[in-house]
Amino acid sequence: MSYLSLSDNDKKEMLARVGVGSVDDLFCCIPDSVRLRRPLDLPPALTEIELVRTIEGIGRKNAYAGHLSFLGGGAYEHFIPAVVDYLSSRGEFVSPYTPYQPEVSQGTLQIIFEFQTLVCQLAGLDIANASLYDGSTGTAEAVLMAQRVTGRDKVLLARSLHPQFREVVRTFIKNLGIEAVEVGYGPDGRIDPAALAGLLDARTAAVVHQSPNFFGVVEDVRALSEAAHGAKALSVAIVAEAVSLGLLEAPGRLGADIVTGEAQSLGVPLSFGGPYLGFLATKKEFLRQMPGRVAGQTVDKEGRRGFVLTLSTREQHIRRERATSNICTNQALCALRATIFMETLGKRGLRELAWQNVQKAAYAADRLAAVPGVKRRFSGPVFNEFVVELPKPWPAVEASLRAKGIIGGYGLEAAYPELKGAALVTVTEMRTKDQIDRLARSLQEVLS
Amino acid sequence: MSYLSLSDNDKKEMLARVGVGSVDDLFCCIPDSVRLRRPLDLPPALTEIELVRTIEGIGRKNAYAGHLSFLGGGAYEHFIPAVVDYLSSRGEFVSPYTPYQPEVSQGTLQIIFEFQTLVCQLAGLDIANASLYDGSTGTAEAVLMAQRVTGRDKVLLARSLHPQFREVVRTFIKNLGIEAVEVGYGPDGRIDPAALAGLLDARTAAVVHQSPNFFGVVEDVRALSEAAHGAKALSVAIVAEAVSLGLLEAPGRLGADIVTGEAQSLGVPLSFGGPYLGFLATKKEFLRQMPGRVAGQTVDKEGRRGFVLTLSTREQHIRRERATSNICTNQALCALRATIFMETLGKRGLRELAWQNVQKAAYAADRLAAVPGVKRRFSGPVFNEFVVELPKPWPAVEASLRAKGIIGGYGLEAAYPELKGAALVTVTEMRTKDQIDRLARSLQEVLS
Amino acid sequence: MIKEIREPLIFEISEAGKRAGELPALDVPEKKDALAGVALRRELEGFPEVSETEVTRHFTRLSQKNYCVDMGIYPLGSCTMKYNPKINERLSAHPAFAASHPLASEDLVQGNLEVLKRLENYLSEIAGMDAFTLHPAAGAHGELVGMMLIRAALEARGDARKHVLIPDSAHGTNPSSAHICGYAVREIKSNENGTIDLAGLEREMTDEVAALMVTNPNTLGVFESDILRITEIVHAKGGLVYMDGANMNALTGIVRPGDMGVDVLHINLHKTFSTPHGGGGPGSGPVGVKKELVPFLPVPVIGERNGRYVLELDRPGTIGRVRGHFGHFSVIVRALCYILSLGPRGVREIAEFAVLNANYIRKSLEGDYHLKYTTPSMHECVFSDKLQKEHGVTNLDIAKRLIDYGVHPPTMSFPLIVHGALMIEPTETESRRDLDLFIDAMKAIAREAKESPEVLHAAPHVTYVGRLDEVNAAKNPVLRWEKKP
Amino acid sequence: MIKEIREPLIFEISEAGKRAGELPALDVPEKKDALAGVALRRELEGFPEVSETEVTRHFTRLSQKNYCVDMGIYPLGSCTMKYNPKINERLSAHPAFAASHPLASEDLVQGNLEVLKRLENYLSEIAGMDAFTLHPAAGAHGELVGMMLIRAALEARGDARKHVLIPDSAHGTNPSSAHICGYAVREIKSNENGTIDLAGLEREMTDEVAALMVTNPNTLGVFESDILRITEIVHAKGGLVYMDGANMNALTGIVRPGDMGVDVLHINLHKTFSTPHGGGGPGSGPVGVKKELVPFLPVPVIGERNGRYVLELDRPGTIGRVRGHFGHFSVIVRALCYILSLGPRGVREIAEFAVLNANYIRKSLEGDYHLKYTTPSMHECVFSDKLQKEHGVTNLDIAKRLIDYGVHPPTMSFPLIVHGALMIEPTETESRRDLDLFIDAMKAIAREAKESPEVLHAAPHVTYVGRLDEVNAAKNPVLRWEKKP
Ligand SMILES: Cc1ncc(COP(=O)(O)O)c(C=O)c1O
Ligand SMILES: Cc1ncc(COP(=O)(O)O)c(C=O)c1O
Repeated sequence: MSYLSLSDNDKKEMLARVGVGSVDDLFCCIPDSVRLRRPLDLPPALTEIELVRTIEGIGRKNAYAGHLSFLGGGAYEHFIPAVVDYLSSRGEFVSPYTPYQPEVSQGTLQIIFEFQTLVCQLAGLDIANASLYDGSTGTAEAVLMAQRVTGRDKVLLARSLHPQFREVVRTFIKNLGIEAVEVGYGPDGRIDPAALAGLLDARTAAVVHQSPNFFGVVEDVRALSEAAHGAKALSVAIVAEAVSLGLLEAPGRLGADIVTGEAQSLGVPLSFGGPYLGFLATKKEFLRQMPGRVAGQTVDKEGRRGFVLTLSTREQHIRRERATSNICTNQALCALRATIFMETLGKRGLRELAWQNVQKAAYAADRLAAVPGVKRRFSGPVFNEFVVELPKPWPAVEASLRAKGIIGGYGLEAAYPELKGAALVTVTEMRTKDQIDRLARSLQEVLS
Repeated sequence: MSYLSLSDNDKKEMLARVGVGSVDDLFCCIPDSVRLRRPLDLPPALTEIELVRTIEGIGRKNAYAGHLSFLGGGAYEHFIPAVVDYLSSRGEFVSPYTPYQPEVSQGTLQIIFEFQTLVCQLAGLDIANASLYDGSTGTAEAVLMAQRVTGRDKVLLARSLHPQFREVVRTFIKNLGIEAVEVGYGPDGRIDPAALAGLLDARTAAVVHQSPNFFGVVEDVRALSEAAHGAKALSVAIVAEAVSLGLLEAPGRLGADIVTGEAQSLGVPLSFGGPYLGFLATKKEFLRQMPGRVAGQTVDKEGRRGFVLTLSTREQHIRRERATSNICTNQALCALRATIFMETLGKRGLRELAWQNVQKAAYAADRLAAVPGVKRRFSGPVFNEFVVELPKPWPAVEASLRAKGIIGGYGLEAAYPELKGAALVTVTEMRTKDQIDRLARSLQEVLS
Repeated sequence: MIKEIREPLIFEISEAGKRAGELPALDVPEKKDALAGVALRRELEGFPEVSETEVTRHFTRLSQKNYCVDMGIYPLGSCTMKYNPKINERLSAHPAFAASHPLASEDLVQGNLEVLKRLENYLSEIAGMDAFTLHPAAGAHGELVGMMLIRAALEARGDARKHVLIPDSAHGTNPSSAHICGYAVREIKSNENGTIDLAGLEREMTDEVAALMVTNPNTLGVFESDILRITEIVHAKGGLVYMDGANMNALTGIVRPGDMGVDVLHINLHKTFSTPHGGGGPGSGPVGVKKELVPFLPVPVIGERNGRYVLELDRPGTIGRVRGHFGHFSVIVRALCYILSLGPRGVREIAEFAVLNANYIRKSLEGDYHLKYTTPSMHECVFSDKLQKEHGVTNLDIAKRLIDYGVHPPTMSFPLIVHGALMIEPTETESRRDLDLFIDAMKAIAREAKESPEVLHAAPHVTYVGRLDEVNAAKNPVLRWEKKP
Repeated sequence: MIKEIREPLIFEISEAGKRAGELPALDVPEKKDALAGVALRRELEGFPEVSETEVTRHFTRLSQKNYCVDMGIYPLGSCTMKYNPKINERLSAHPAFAASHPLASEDLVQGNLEVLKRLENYLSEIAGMDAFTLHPAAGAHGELVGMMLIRAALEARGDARKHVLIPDSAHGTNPSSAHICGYAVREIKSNENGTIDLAGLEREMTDEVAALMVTNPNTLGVFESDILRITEIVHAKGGLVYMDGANMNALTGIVRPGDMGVDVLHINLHKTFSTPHGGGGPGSGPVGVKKELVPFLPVPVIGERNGRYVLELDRPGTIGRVRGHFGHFSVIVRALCYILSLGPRGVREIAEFAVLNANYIRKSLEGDYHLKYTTPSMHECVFSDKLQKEHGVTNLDIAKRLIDYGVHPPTMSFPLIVHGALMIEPTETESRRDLDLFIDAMKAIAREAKESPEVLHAAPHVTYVGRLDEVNAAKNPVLRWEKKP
């Protein structure tokens, strides 16, 4: 299948105008010694009919589809209204570039402006950017930002922070002389306040905490922020399940200086982990240190309101190595999906969505805890996921559940050796009571 | 799920402006005795999540999906490029009304104009309308048109014409004093010329023939048209498989006065029989007698080219009972799909598509004829379907094939008692050699 | 986005050798002589040759030259241009339905048959009829089928009859459909309320008359308050009552035609039940009947036999087949989705707020535009250009000027009993803001009509093309592109 | 469609009590105290309340305020705005992929892993590298990951080094990425051909220098003909060569960076491999490496063990995780579809016709616009506004005026070595007609610059808004809507 739009005649006439005899002559400036003189070793071209057969064939190799899944841990199966898919698939949104020419990009620009507003409202902070790659890189950007703001070179990472987020932070700071120290959790699954107090010092740039944390437990963001501020460090609140912000108090209102994380939950498909949607909000005073693009409101000569990308002096195409971040292309189309999603559910819808997640998880937690041998690992309040401890090793339990067509949860041992035999069970609004009961029944069968 | 856009406050203020106390007061003019004073007996409202579960649940009750199908007979499984689905699903095409306001409907109008042009090119005639409901009603409209043109009251219908088309014609003419007489077919599956000659007379308004006919056999349209013209009757050519026009000579070039039929093949999904796409083309001289809407080219005051619905004096909203047809809403969106489809495949693509259908069917015919006990019923040349005769009753054979996951064809006995044990087997470009071989193998197993 | 951009015809950008939509290489041995002796064409003369890029741009740009419901209020009277829910588009295109073949045997398509049966049942409940057929492809087709049913019923009584009565306010398809059913049409005049004149009806309603075709609410948006008396008169003379249900949007859940003495009616799924108009179809015009007419329904009829759905073809009384297969199935799926989404209360709210919105507009514009009939309005109201005519401004000028204000014009072509009609139907899905947008535009235009009529004559000013020469289009019809010689 | 229509912010049309996207009633017993003691918000202050009709109209109208590839030529230099095939959109959204969870165990997602592995292999063949990682989320992320790999490799040699050399023509992300990787950036000047000055390079290339970041073809669209000598110089001093592959569209199937001595490079799937830009992402910036750097690749690495795909996490040398999960999977599916569709010949034709189209434009405009560097162009050409400046017309004026002609402006923000740059990249999917449309517009503007410069200063004239006050936007930033007090 070819996507060229030139006829043979076009090619002939164009070569003539360019003044070369053949297409090959156009590449004269490439040293002959390295020219590739053989066809690339790729499969033969496919027509659309064949491509569909091939790709759908590969898709059928994903056994996942057939299963009832209780996976979460930073990627959530939530309801996506049909309007989100329809509107976000319009060519006018899919096929333009970054809106560098505002007069022909007002659609994209206004949407970014609405997205920034919605993120500020969720975060309870003054300003937000147009998006970052995802929650993990967003966390890393927040750490670098905290260093720029405070001039300090040590960050405290909650051990209850998403393991992948912690790994990515370490990868980013490795070459920058920033030290990362982990803060443990207590029996309630929350950050251990004593441990935190012990680690905070004059070198600490930020306390990085996540709520709901990786165990699904809601942290006491106010207390954590106060502790951080007590040491003149920033309180960096990570949100890996953005739906929770429909119900939980805005972290900014609880003292967080930077709120960043993953907004996949807001209308972005699971899609095996990407593309997702990083976001970052902070206080006005940190504007010049904020990474990533922002859209701002302005007017044209006739005073008509319009929107533009602004404050680009923070960015690499002007600041080059002194930019606040190297990010250029971000997640515009995912931010569009989230904007449509949030505006569709709206004020009451998003709150109700969050509440239903809490309720389904609470019901599931009670049902599972009632299964002989199953224990809740942590006592803290949870949003839409919780950790269970099992009498048998998780891999065995997981396999037996799988045999019943159920993916029961995510084993924690790999990321938390100290949590051997524990698993994270996630229950969103998409799981029905029947499905939850089926999980409980199956687990009971598996364990007895 | 509600699609209203009024807030409670809106409703209050609007009622106040209207000057009524309650919504109920708006219906004062309805006799109280007949007002419905109970809720309608309908299932409780579903949210989008529930609706998806319900409808997909109903969909799963269609066992059809799992099968390898060789069905055709006027409805064909053809390749539909993704551009057709994407472009035809744009709200600007899906959600407007008939283009009665040309200045804000140039998109739809230009597309109708392009569609009319493409239909004329396929049919080999001067003019075409914007569409009719489907092939069956199109055939009926052609019969009524032939009566208006010739002032005669008898039509000859080929027995090889789609049985449903024949039935619909009879339903339409029943009350109009038009007589329909059937013309039989010969051993080659084509209209029997002698029989035709015998039935043609001064009362005959039209000879209605289909090519490829319901047996998949290509008729000799030139001979049929000459015969019709010999009796000053019109030659009405029906096309139930529009893809065939990519290869077969245009009926208009072979003498047909009216070419009408079903264009589902051109980018319209099978969708259990509808909506499909009727089309009708004819000669300039019959313009005033042509049923259905037409778009025409004109200019605005600045001389800019534009398109409008025209010649509406033929239509009911002006002519009322003397209109050439009562059709108002037609198949605009299906015509759009067909237009995108034809322009995507283009000159060479549509011809190649037709040729591949011929080849796959030819291969299948040979493979099946090689199965012991299986005979080709007709000797005439076929396009993409053919009739086989089996040693066992079709229902039994069909059932056994079904058990192997194959829908082997369409039994003809119901429509053609004289073709007991015969079935119509359709093979489009979507069937691979492997699938055809599988059919042959399975049939052999079933019959041995 | 850019007014100046003009989009050529695809034929004008075609270039030999370009293509999209390629096919796989033939995987069976090629039989060159497969069609020996058959007349083949040398080539598809005039067919375009373009790339997929060009196809996508062509239709994307063309789409941007349309106004549509997805852009704003579309108060086209009698057309019920309500919002078309996106989820219904997705579900109707689900492969389980979209890929299923109409000739597949019953047991392979039980889901499809359930869809049909469910909608038949729900429509029967909503319209108060005993049965429905979903075969008709659109409203006009429904009218024709309905009249065929009436004729069949009367013939069965041995009393075919010759005439059909139709009010002068009726839509053009009514007389046309009656005519194609072999009936002679007698028009009955409306009274000063715009409704059927009872005296006139009694006079006209002879035993030669097969049926009355009534639209209720009628095309003025006025409910025929005498409907019970009307149906009584017709029945007394042995006639049957056909109701054009195009305006059902005013009645859902409030009153049922079947309870008013209607014997046969059609409903437009593409109006009342939110299936998209698609720029002129496909629609769907299901027909509902009372018991007496059930035997005559078109085949196939969906039956139920011990828990499974079956296709009944052998029905002696049937008028026969009226269209291939089972009607506009994917449209039917959408309508089913809509009813299931709304539920009993939601279906009632259709009528409640369609009528509230229409009356809100009527009340807001009363001072500014002339209202020939002051009878209460249901789901639409019909103003005229009488006041503006004094300044030489016609309903056409008003309509075209509305385009400049970014809203779609009302219906002008009928009802014929109102000269210079402006027939306004907002539907229930409009927001207050969109209603006010329209109202403010109409008020502004009323002012402009007095102060600067020339602006109106020259309207629209903001579109890709100005007013087009329709007279010339009809006088010298150019109905297709042709290669310049 | 209508220039005048202005679209409010969603917050400005919100009305208490409206809603769309309703949820099913809770089907589990409600536990009111489930979050007892947790700080909850009273309400989502400021969040909008609108109906689905309003959402659909809001975004439909907003979409119509964008220009896009689906509308016409988009010759934005360095961005490779080619056509995005529709089938790839559909297949990447297929539930088998779109609904699969990233934490599902390997055996449940073998199809997904095959997608990743296949693309890694195909990219390795196309770029001539030994391995690829698909983790990077975009080009800049790829640069960072690439530099991390280089640093890790050098540290493993026990020789971390301090500096990175970057030509002055490079894209801003290059120095920024090197900086975030902990390197000090040294800029090297371009010579009169716009390419790397060998003498300068030899001088700068000390054993303190970790790497050279070269873009080839560079941002002038000029191929670094000395590339073999360049990589030799860097290698001789123990440094590594990083190539910014943003301009790979000029090379596919013609020459492979790996064969030119490049050690590490990134490719933009959202440029060379036709995945849509989405108004600014998501993109994907896979990184290719030579054997020496394979041990350091980010985890997880997709391995193959007896016929099945596995995730390798335990790799001692790895730089670690650079992003959650497996990169931008749905973007990766699209790129795979594209390569499978094109095949060996098609992939080569990308470069062939991207370069032909660019040279066609260059040749056509040479007389009209100034070309600072006359070195042969590959896939793009960079003119400047030098000739127009004489009439007081800048590249900004030219860009804005192009909008009036219905085409998208070229890139102006870089390369910084050309003042008033007009960086034009048509890509291979453009038709002759679209190329000529752009060329004719540029020529017309060159004339206007002489005859009526004021028209250019005031451009654009056809858009919803005119030139916007960017200075004020930055001086008094308004970055969010706020309720009027
Ligand atoms: C009152 C009335 N009756 C009948 C019809 C015809 O319906 P359709 O266009 O679906 O054939 C219409 C269409 O506008 C109408 O308004
Ligand atoms: C030459 C060059 N390098 C790097 C980049 C950055 O790529 P991305 O925007 O995907 O991060 C760009 C983007 O335009 C570019 O043109």
